[in-house]
Amino acid sequence: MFEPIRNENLRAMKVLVTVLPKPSVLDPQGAAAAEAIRHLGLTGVGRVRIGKVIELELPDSTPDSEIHRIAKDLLSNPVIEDYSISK
Amino acid sequence: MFEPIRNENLRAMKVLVTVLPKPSVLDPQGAAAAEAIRHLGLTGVGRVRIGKVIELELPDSTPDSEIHRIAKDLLSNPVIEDYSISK
Amino acid sequence: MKFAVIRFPGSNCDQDCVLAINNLPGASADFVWHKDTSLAGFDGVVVPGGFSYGDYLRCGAIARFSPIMQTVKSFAASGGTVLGICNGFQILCESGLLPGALVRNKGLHFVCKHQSIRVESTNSRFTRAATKGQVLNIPIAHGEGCYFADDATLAALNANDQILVRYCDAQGQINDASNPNGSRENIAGICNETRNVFGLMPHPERACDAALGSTDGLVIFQSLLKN
Amino acid sequence: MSAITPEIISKHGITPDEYERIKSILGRDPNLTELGVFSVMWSEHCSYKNSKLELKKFPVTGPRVLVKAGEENAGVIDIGDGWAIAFKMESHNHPSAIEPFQGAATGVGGIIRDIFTMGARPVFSMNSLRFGDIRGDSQQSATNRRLFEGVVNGIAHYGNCIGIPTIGGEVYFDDSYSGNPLVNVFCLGILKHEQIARGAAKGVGNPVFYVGAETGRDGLAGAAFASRELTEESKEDRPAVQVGDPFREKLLLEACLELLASGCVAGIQDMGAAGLTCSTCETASRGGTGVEIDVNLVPKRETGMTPYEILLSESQERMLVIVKKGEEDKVRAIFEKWDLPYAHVGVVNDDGMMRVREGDNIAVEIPARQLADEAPLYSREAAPKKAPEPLDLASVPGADPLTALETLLAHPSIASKQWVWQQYDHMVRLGATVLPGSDAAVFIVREADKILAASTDCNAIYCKQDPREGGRIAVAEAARNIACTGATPLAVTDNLNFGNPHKPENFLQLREAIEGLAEACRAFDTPVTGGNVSLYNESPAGAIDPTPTVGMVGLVEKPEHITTQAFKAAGDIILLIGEPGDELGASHYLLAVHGRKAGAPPQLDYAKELAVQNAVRDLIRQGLVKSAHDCSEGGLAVNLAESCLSGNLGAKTEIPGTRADVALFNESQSRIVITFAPRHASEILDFLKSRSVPHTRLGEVTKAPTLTIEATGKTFAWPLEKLRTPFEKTIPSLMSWEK
Ligand SMILES: Nc1ncnc2c1ncn2[C@@H]1O[C@H](COP(=O)(O)OP(=O)(O)O)[C@@H](O)[C@H]1O
Ligand SMILES: [Mg+2]
Repeated sequence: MFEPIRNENLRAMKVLVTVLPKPSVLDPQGAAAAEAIRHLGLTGVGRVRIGKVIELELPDSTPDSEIHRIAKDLLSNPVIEDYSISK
Repeated sequence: MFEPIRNENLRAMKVLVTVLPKPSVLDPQGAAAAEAIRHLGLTGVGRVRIGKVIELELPDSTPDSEIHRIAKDLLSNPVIEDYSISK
Repeated sequence: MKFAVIRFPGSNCDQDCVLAINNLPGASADFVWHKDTSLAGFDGVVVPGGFSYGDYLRCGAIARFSPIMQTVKSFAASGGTVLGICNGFQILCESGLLPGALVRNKGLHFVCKHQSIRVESTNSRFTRAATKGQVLNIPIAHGEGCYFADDATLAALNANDQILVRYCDAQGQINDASNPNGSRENIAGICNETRNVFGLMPHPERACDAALGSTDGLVIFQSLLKN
Repeated sequence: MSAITPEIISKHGITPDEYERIKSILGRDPNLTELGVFSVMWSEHCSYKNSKLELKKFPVTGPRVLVKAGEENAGVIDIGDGWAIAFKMESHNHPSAIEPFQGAATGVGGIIRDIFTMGARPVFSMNSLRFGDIRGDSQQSATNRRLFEGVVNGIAHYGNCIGIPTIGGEVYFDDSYSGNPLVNVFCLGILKHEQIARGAAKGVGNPVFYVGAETGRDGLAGAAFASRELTEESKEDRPAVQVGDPFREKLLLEACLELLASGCVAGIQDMGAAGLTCSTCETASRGGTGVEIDVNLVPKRETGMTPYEILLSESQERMLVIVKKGEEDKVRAIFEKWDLPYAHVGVVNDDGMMRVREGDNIAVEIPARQLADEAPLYSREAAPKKAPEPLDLASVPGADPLTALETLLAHPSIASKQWVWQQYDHMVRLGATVLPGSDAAVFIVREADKILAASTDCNAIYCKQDPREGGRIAVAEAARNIACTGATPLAVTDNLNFGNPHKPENFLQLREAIEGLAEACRAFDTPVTGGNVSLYNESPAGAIDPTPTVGMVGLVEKPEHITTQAFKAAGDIILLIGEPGDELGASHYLLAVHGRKAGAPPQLDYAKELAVQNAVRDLIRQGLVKSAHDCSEGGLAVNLAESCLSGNLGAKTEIPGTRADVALFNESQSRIVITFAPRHASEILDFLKSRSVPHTRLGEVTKAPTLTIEATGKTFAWPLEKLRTPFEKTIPSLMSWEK
């Protein structure tokens, strides 16, 4: 019911959707992380941005267009975020 | 303050640290997302895990060992999360 | 006037809204479950605060797909009154009923406190009982209340007089020091172009009883009840 | 199945004697799963084997007690008009040391479940926290800051999301907690008398349901983990870390309350420490029945889990529900409405056994009562008592009061905790009428139309110097805080945080503190309704200071009685109720200004304390008092500074005494400062005289924003801004990443 039972005949793939804040959006978490990294003694750190990554197990047959639909409608908010997909 | 000034003479690279909950650790966000994805009509979705991604601008010369140190000590909690690094 | 207070899984200011509204003469409120699809018999909708679906993924991202939200959209499209408070504001933005988005507070922490906001426009059914420039003391309680919209959207919001309330200090000054979360232009709440949908981060329902330190939230509900 | 070797037995924390006992209960050797089951049920965390004999010293009865300590998940107290409250405190110290955010979050989740398991709707939470010093650049203080930040975030995350306001608490910083923070969380719920739910498996033949999150391998045997010292290797105890899901718990809470209201439930029990094991054998033991379940039917998050893993898992947000036979469909409908996983996993039977099947195989068969209630009990060796060395005042150089007050206000333990409570949603549910930052929190419980006051207290320096006196004072101070709001104390929950009980000096502290608490609870007529014991709080540096935290709840009769600490109006008279005092031992002044934890703590006199508290409460009820503030850490000077700052008004005062630092900063007990309008002066003074309550007029509230204190003929003055900065900015600036 909750962990969907996947049909074991279908081959599954892992898809990674990476969602990062748009450059124009304030990213205080990224700024705080940059500061903390400097505190840990790593010099020369430039901009740090923090986003989300969503790892999906999907049937091999899932069309790319469907993955884009989900990434755009649900996993990211185009007003503030950009996403990219990797398999 | 927020946007550190980088030394423009140093070449910079982008490093992506991906932090995901360990497989045995409960991931309520992932479970909720999986449910929502199914609602959106994408069938056959297996496990979904949600983590964070940290995009770092670092000097080209930063040794890998340093990146690992930061990823382990600061960006992730090894007790519940695994990280991976890609450039 | 009868209000529907939508209950999503994870809503937690739903009861507070019902209590506050039922205490107003001439108003009443009832819960509507997120799996329902009808708003028949209601004159207005409140999308309350809380953590719908745990705020997982993004605040409001999952709630927007709830069955009731389709009905709320058509209710709004036909001119119905929709008020989104806190998480409700986030849901309205995610649903596209209001422009922009709410992101992590600049200070990174959840902030719960009394906050002054200034009424920027009384040209709405939500603020018509107030006076322009009036400073209201209304609590905020959010971790992701930093309002963001791109420059073009902001310009349009200003041009159309859609910014109904801004964060300010007790004297009504609007500046960085009086901005609790980093919102662009200190925006605390906006309405849509047709002025029947209003979302705000502060909680007017928490400012309707003197025992809680402020009754300034009443003016928003009184605006709605005023003919 | 592999044979049970002595190594396996000792890895389970079972002693050879205990193993013999297990064999005699079973009449055979246990299998590995059964050994695991015994090990968690007989861990300190679940069985209280090292503390139970001491806990029996607490007063647990009273006219208002509806459910006694130990009977159920939480005690229940009558508050009148058919309403009752259930409240309790619980620790999550060790999990928070390993993963502060999740450790604290799941602590909150656990205590909330304890409350709604009783049939009560949770209405507010509090927390009592201890960390090592957060000042300075050392690695250790950086770690302490990370723990502090993570714990507060975790509490905020869980409490805010589930929508239960966190309205109060306390935070202290002391190096004895470095590496071993204390995270004690409190929750209170409201219910009607007839709604009290029982954690008993009643009714042979009744089906047993599992509801809530799927079981995973997380938190395997956390109860056993909480019953050991923290070591470097503990960091490797990875499975012990659980992740909380407040969203799930919110659904579970609403579903369970709906379920209990439906009348379909014969018994209900949360799965906290020791998960499925504890909930099955405890419900069977309480019901005088047996419970049989099949682990194959349990909803699981992972594949290939063994019965051992399923039984010992401490996955969060799960409940066991004993359903009245025939009502299964109604129950299913409620779980489905709330989108919760559930399964019919077993049945109540009459043979007194906890029996666990894995399909056709029997994995566990143990007499439930012996497992749940007959754990071995130990009275450990206590070191001989020795009285604390009294403080030699001559050894304390008199510091400049001007800088000393600023130093005290800048001590993280005294400085404002706004940074903490502003992260907690304390306003949801429309009840917080006295917000955090005053003495006790005051909360309007809307559904019952009742007003409650609540406070958590423990001064661990006192307890370190003299655990008995420290225990007494913890109760007295909680009662005093409650009295200052205008409320009458009702009852107490406690959380006993101590070191390893096998060390005689630690066991002595435990025993002494319990006896002190027990005595004071009798004196204030506040029975103990339940609590928690957390032992083995040690880090490589040694045991923590003994910290027996008290959570007290009181009742405010009428809204107009609610009183806060803030000064209200210029011209009001400032009056000290109680004696000026002169005890400097174990004070924060000694610690913050002289770097010493020394001397005997102040001595509490119950008669004086009660006279002061009763007088203040009675004056408040006569409508004569504008502000009331109890004197604690930092003495009168800190007390006056706090009332000035929260009211944004000055004060012009004079404090009697022969040595300025003693006069300003002593921590003698039984003192409350009140203010009132000058026109009530004679009425108030006459009243105090008639009661023979000592009092001293200190001065008056001023519009000018300066605190002025005259002592020993000298005048000390602080513009409020000089006090506000250390008080309000210390913690935010220590915790800011923008350095
Ligand atoms: N310090 C204490 N004082 C009084 N009662 C206590 C104390 N510690 C534990 N108890 C009681 O012992 C019983 C068992 O508690 P506990 O094991 O903490 O419950 P849970 O299983 O919910 O953790 C409870 O009724 C609790 O209130
Ligand atoms: Mg319990």
